[in-house]
Amino acid sequence: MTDDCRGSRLEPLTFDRSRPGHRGATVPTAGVPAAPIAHLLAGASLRTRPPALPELSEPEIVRHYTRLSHLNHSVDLGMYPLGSCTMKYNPKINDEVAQARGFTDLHPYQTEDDAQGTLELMWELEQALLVVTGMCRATLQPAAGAHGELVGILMIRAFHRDNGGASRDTVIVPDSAHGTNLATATMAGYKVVELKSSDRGLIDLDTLRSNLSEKTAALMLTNPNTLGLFEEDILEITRLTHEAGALVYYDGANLNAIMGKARPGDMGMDVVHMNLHKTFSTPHGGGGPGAGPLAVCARLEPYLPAPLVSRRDPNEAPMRRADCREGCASGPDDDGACCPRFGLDYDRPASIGRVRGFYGNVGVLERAYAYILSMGGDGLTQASEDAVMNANYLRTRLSGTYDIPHDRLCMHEFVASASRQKRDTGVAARDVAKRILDHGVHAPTIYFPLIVPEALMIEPTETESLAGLDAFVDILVAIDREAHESPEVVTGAPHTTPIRRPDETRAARDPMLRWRSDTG
Amino acid sequence: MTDDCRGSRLEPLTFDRSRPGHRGATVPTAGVPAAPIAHLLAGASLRTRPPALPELSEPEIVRHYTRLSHLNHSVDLGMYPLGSCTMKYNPKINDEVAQARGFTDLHPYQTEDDAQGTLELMWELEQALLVVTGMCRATLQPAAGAHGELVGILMIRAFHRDNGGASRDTVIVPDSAHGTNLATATMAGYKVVELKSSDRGLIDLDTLRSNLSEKTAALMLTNPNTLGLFEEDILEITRLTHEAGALVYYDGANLNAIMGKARPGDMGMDVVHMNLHKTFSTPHGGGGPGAGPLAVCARLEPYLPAPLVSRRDPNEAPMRRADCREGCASGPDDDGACCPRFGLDYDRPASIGRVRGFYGNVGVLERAYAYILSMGGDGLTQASEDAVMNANYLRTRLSGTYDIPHDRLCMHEFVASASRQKRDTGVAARDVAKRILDHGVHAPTIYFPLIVPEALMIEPTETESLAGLDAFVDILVAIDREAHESPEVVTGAPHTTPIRRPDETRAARDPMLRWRSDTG
Amino acid sequence: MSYLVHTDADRALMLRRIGAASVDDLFTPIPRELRTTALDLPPGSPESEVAARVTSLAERNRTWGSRSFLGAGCYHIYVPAAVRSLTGRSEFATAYTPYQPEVSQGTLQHIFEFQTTISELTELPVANASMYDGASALAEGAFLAARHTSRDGILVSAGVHPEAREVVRTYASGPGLPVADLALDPSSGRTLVPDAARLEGAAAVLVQQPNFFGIIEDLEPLAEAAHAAGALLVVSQNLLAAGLLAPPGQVGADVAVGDVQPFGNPPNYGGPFAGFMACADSYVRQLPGRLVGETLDADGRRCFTLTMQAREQHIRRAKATSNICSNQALCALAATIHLALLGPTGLRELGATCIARAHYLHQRLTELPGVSSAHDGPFFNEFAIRLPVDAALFAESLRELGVDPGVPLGRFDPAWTPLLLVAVTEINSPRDLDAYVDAAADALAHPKEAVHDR
Amino acid sequence: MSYLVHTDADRALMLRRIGAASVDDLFTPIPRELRTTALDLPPGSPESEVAARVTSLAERNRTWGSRSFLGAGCYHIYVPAAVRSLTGRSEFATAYTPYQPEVSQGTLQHIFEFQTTISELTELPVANASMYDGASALAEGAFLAARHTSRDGILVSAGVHPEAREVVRTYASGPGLPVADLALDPSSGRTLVPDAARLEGAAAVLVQQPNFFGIIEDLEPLAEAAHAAGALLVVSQNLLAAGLLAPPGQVGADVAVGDVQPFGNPPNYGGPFAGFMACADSYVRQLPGRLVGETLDADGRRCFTLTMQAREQHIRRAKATSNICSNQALCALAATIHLALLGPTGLRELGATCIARAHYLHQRLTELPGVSSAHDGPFFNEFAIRLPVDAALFAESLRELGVDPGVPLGRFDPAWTPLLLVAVTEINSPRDLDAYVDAAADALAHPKEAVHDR
Ligand SMILES: Cc1ncc(COP(=O)(O)O)c(C=O)c1O
Ligand SMILES: Cc1ncc(COP(=O)(O)O)c(C=O)c1O
Repeated sequence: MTDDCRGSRLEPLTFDRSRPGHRGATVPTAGVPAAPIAHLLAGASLRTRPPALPELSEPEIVRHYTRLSHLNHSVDLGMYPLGSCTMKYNPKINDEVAQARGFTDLHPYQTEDDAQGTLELMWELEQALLVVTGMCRATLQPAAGAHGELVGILMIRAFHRDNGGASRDTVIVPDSAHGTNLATATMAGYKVVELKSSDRGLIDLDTLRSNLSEKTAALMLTNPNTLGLFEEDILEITRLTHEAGALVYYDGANLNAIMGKARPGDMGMDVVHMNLHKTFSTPHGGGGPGAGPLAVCARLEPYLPAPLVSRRDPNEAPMRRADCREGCASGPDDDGACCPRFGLDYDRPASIGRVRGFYGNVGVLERAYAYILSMGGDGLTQASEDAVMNANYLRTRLSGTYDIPHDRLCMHEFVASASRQKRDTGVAARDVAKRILDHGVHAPTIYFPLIVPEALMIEPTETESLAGLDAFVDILVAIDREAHESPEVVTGAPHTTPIRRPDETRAARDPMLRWRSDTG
Repeated sequence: MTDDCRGSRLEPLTFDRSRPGHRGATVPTAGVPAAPIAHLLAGASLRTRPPALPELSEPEIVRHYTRLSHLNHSVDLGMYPLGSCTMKYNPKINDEVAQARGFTDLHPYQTEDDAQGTLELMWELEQALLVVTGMCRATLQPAAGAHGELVGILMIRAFHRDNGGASRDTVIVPDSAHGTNLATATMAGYKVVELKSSDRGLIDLDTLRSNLSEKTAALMLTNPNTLGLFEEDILEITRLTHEAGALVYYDGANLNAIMGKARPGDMGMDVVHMNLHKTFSTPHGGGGPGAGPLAVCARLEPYLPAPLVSRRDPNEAPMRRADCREGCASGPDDDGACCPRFGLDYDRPASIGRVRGFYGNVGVLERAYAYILSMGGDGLTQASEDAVMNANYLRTRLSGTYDIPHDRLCMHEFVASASRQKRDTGVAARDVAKRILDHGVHAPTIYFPLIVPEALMIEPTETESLAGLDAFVDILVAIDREAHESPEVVTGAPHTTPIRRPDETRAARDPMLRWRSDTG
Repeated sequence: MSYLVHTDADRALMLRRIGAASVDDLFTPIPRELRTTALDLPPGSPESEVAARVTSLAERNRTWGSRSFLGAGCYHIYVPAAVRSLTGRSEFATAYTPYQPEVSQGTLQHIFEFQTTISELTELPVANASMYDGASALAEGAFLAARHTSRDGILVSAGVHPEAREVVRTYASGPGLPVADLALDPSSGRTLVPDAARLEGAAAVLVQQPNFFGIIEDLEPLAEAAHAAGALLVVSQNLLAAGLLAPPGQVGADVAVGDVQPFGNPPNYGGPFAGFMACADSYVRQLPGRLVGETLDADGRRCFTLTMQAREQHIRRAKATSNICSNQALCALAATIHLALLGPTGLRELGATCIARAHYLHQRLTELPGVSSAHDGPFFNEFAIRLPVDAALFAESLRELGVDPGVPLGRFDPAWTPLLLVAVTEINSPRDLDAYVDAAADALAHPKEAVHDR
Repeated sequence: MSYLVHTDADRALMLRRIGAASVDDLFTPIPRELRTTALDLPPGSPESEVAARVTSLAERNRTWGSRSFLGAGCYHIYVPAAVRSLTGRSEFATAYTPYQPEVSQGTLQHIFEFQTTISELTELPVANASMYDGASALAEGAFLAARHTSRDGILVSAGVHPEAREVVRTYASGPGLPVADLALDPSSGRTLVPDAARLEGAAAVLVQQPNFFGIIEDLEPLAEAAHAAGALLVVSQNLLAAGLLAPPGQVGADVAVGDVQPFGNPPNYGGPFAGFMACADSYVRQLPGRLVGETLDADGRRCFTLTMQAREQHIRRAKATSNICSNQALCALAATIHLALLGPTGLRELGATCIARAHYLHQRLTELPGVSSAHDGPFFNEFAIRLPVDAALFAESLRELGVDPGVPLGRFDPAWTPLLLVAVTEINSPRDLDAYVDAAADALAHPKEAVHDR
């Protein structure tokens, strides 16, 4: 019997299925008197060969992508404890309200009068993010976390240029840092120095001190760090860095741990990005779109990319609410008794300039805004509490079975290790991860952070129920047992997924990066 | 290795997962001064025990139903050649436009002025259905085909009552008829006589003649009939029936075969229902909602359930378009140059009365309307042509492998038989059906119509591509081969579906029709 | 025509394989004199134009949001987005009735959950997979009683929705079951308990809870009287009240029916919704419609399947308990999900908010000069007020002030012309209630002359 | 707070198992002086209130439907419902970057299809999985050229969208790449081919096709000049024209970038869309961002996986080709599906309708007194007209007449104050075009005084 749950679930490419002459959508004909195209385009080079787009009917296309969707794991199908990624539940109402015609049809070059609804939303979202981070002003332009990082580091560069620090050429990052931090620094023209973490998995003050110099432009860190540990010396870290004339960049990927509990602004951060697609529940879409708003302290505010969203009272005087440690503004004004008017402020002479077209991933901002309204201040605080509790619960329950290099109170995530399994049974972190997939649960992040061997970085998020957490523990315990009793089951995993392990070497050796008619 | 693609895909009931105190949606609090509930409900008996609804968070509920959805086959996942069910592609735009707030928020007791958009849509839909069927007037009330049947037969009863036929107590149906036809007749207080089909799978005129009498109230039939064969003597059939003083009811389940090709009105039908969830592409929803509009000839029009949707010119004179063999109205009027006004006409003294609350499954009507606009007259005609071509293509290609009792030109479907396989290999129609499921394709309708042993009733619909049809042929041919080479593979099928065959006997013997806490 | 999948080349190839010279050849079984060549309908349109046309019709409708106080069997209740998102999944929406259980566990299981939900809310042990709507379910309930008792008399309370009463009569006209009304107590608005003579030969007593006028019936004495006479009590239950009011099963009803509409299904000009039917164990074999049961598969896994099909038309044909085939599965799913999201606590809280707001509005309205309560029985979220003017005129005035104040009952019975039926739900905020009262005070101070529309 | 999943009882149990006395205990790693206890934000709201609030904001926006003629890098094109339905499937929407290919074939395969689609439309052999948007993709294209050529000069045509030019400058400010402009021929509106001196030391020449003013560039001479000087030609391509115009790869471009926006992604006030980048084979190792490749799984089945990750930040860290991590996968999927629905024929037809209507409108407008064409080069669906008045004033007048006539270019450069950039697509029906012309004639006959808004 050759039956196989997998094979029948796989799907050819649209290009494989394409058959000449078929089509999906129909398009209105011109309906106006017009010369032939060749005449209208006289003087332009024309395409000589039609593009080989798929030729398929709408029913076939719908079936194709519906079937493809069944090959994915997703938050809506099961737990997704991918460390550093905050795969929390993405509320359906957020997607729904973002589909309103008034949002989707709005063209970015319509007048500000036409766009008051969206501008108000963006302004309010900015305010809420400032409250959460304790910063002074924010740009909503960046499309993702790494994009925010680039903006932040470019602003730091501009700040140093204007403040006698043009010769500062180095950015310091802990060795536990996410790859984007280092890549960002390079992309912004900086050298990168990695700080070795302490035995406790934290920044070592002495190491930091010895690396800080008049060459240091910035320290980039995330807190809690990628081990899920809060940098307990954070105030000393930012003090030392500032003392050295450098600024501190806060990678807000882990903000989900501390909402209502602590504010990057209070820690002394100069620049903070947030990942709305993590902390603020917008769907990650299999790799975006996200949004990486960037909030800054007062002295960096002039450098923010233009335009910013501004609020004016009816007499057109600019107004602003802030909540920043430096008291950069007069504090909250009362809420719109007099019909405030929102606008785009382009008049920012020190701005580093824009980092994308238009104003940001507005559709993502809408979702995050709805999320904040739903949760409220209490809800966000509770979310962080539950996220931290869930991580500690898993850590506690797994600590007998897996090595946990820093087995003390963690924040929203923690890093376990499969080194014991590796040593005793040959089963590596990758194998554990693959075997988890067989249980309808996504794997943790593996082999990151780099400083933990055989790392399994686990972030359950607050939207995982106790029953879900217990089931996850059972899975991991069972895999450990399997590793000892029948390791080949684990090293051969996954067994029930649509495909088995792909041959990565083959993929990289002779890359096939697009369909070709002969490889169908 | 105990891995199993099935087990991990199954899902407990919400009730199994329920844990006290959990909840999904939150509800606004009253926000008005109010006495305690017990006081406000003084004099009413109160519930003594809270209902055991599931207690789960929104993320858990979303995950539950998303996972459940993965246990279903559907048109969007693969071919669904369920004979008599017309499982064609359900266009996405239809679902989308039906979600417009202007439709969904409209309360049925708002004024007609408020409801002009929906009323116009209903009126135009009725007109289009009259064009397709060649009838005179239609009600949109019935919620499904069988509901339409009941309305039609009750109208026939009312007609006979008013025309000296009160003693007519019998409805005649062919032995190939769908069960609803017989059940409807009984429900409407009639006796049922079944007509034996001819060797050619059609109504035999002599048999019909010998069954028609002064007791006959109606003949119910579908054309093409459930064998997918067009009743070639249809004009003689209706003539004879009318001659006997009886009326003819047309079950429009098979209308998908003949749009633009022939009209029930021209065949002499008195009453015709349509299944919008078949012919007009509205999603069947796993068992509804459908819509079963019922169209009638002029002499039955007075009996239609009230209210009907009416169109008035601006001076409030009723207007109507019709296109009926009896010339019951003055023909098409020009299209709304003068802002017609649409209303609900309750003033129908001979009406049999309403058969449901409000006016119909309006959300379904909206989708069917959008479909008709998309397809247009040409498109609907082409749909029938392609449906008939697809069925004949499959019939031709399968006829070497399976018995096809009436192997001549069929309409939109045909009935094959597994009797040869049954006889030679022990593999029955049910086994073939189950084995088809292993290939990601739904089974045909089986063991219906009753007059074909081991029936496999196959309706590909027009939205199945040539590649899909060829794949289906390959599957059926392969199953025949398996039946001969390794019949246990077929009789043991399905092998790759979420569950294997359920124990129906056990289900019926001691029915468990709801969750109980002890059976979790 | 973007849903057609063949090219002309495909068609030519297929015809060749079929052995037909042309498409027309395929239609030769249709007698020549019947054959038509085209449909007198406009040509097809690109999707963008269809979307524009249908959307413009939707926009031609006027809706009132939280300023609508219309109910009368169809309520504005906020439906969570998760309901739309999940019921919109094509695996649910584009499946047929679950005839092949191996590839239909999604549908079968959610129907089983629906049956359980309805069973819990009615407190009756068995519920079916859904009916067309509440009104037709009531008629089917009467038929069930007639079959079970082998009697034919149907007594319908005047507190049952007038449209449902009409549907019962229409259905009854087939087999010729005599239908008679049971009067209401004019002051309380509750159904008067019929005496034994009235009940003689009755198969069923049909009542609605809360009744059409919003009044909470006292079901126990009705159940006792019906049972004493050998009749069944069939209750049409508004599920919105199910978290707080005694369920039919708790007070002696034999059958409960109703419409799930308040849950998961927006008004949509009256449909699609889903009817339900639940009953005591002894009537199971008489239930119309589909039933899903739990069983085990060949490997011993729990699973679900259509069961007891010997009641149904496709097996029993002329002897089926009903002709119903397709029901309203997707609407039932919407209700199941909405009720699961609410859970027992949410359902109770929703009821509590509706009650408190309704009573607040009732109090404020009946304080206005000339306005009185139509009945003094207890009510839930809906009540009738008696106005000093034609209620339709009053409504017209309030609509000009931005409030759609309720259903003028004169549309059902001329005797009810001064009555307005007002429904309040959680979507009507306290601000909306106050706006209503203000507008009403204004309108009563400046009465109108003529009705423009019903 | 309906997205929180624990009861207080759960929390108590979990804390007990953790060994913590209270939730506060869990936060002891945070220095006491940093600890806050609450957020100064309003309390949470039930979903119904959130929906009402956000929807009211959407309704506060004004949109123009088919009477909008705004383009300038963001186009109103009808997106078929199937695109929304399919991209809305939670398996796509709620998945992360496909790090585990065994449970991510859905995402991996649609990215592979996207890469193929972009490769076909650009006629370059390799395309990546998407970039943030067209403007940042252009900047990344410049960086790629700088890395490949080990040079630093970036020449940007003045025909590139002003915002994209600004983004290139912002990005270039980090590594300090010098950026200079290439002028346009004032009459044709095409980029003047730079001479060898100008090109000396240049890593890249950046142009846009059709350019910001809608003019179709002549790319071949630019490619030749760039190549002769050892620079790469990076073309920012509007895919709307891709069915008809010579693709970058056909005319010598080394890198093509752009934004998929016209396909699958409505304007949405400027995002989210998706940038794309395609290049000739020789630059693959320099490509930023994710790449999906085809391979076989352990059982020999064709499958897809992220590949060539040694270019990326998570492997190469400080030495990566870019810092990009999350891109715009779901927006890219929307484009892939929309383009699959159109197919080559639909894409061509869409372009043809856009061209014909744009040229019709151009003709009619430039016949009006005082209105002239800003350039005489060939254009596709977008063109700039020179008005006898401030274009912003003109737009203001037309808006009062129900037409949003285009983007007044003074917002980008005071020198462009009389210019209006007009985009025409298939959503602007012939009736809309005529309405525009009528309104324009009217407005020009009665000019306005002051600008109210930019
Ligand atoms: C710690 C950290 N920093 C930065 C990023 C980059 O964020 P994005 O993918 O939104 O660019 C991530 C994402 O995984 C992260 O985990
Ligand atoms: C021939 C025929 N008649 C009637 C019906 C009943 O239609 P419905 O399920 O809409 O009530 C069907 C449905 O399968 C059918 O095939």
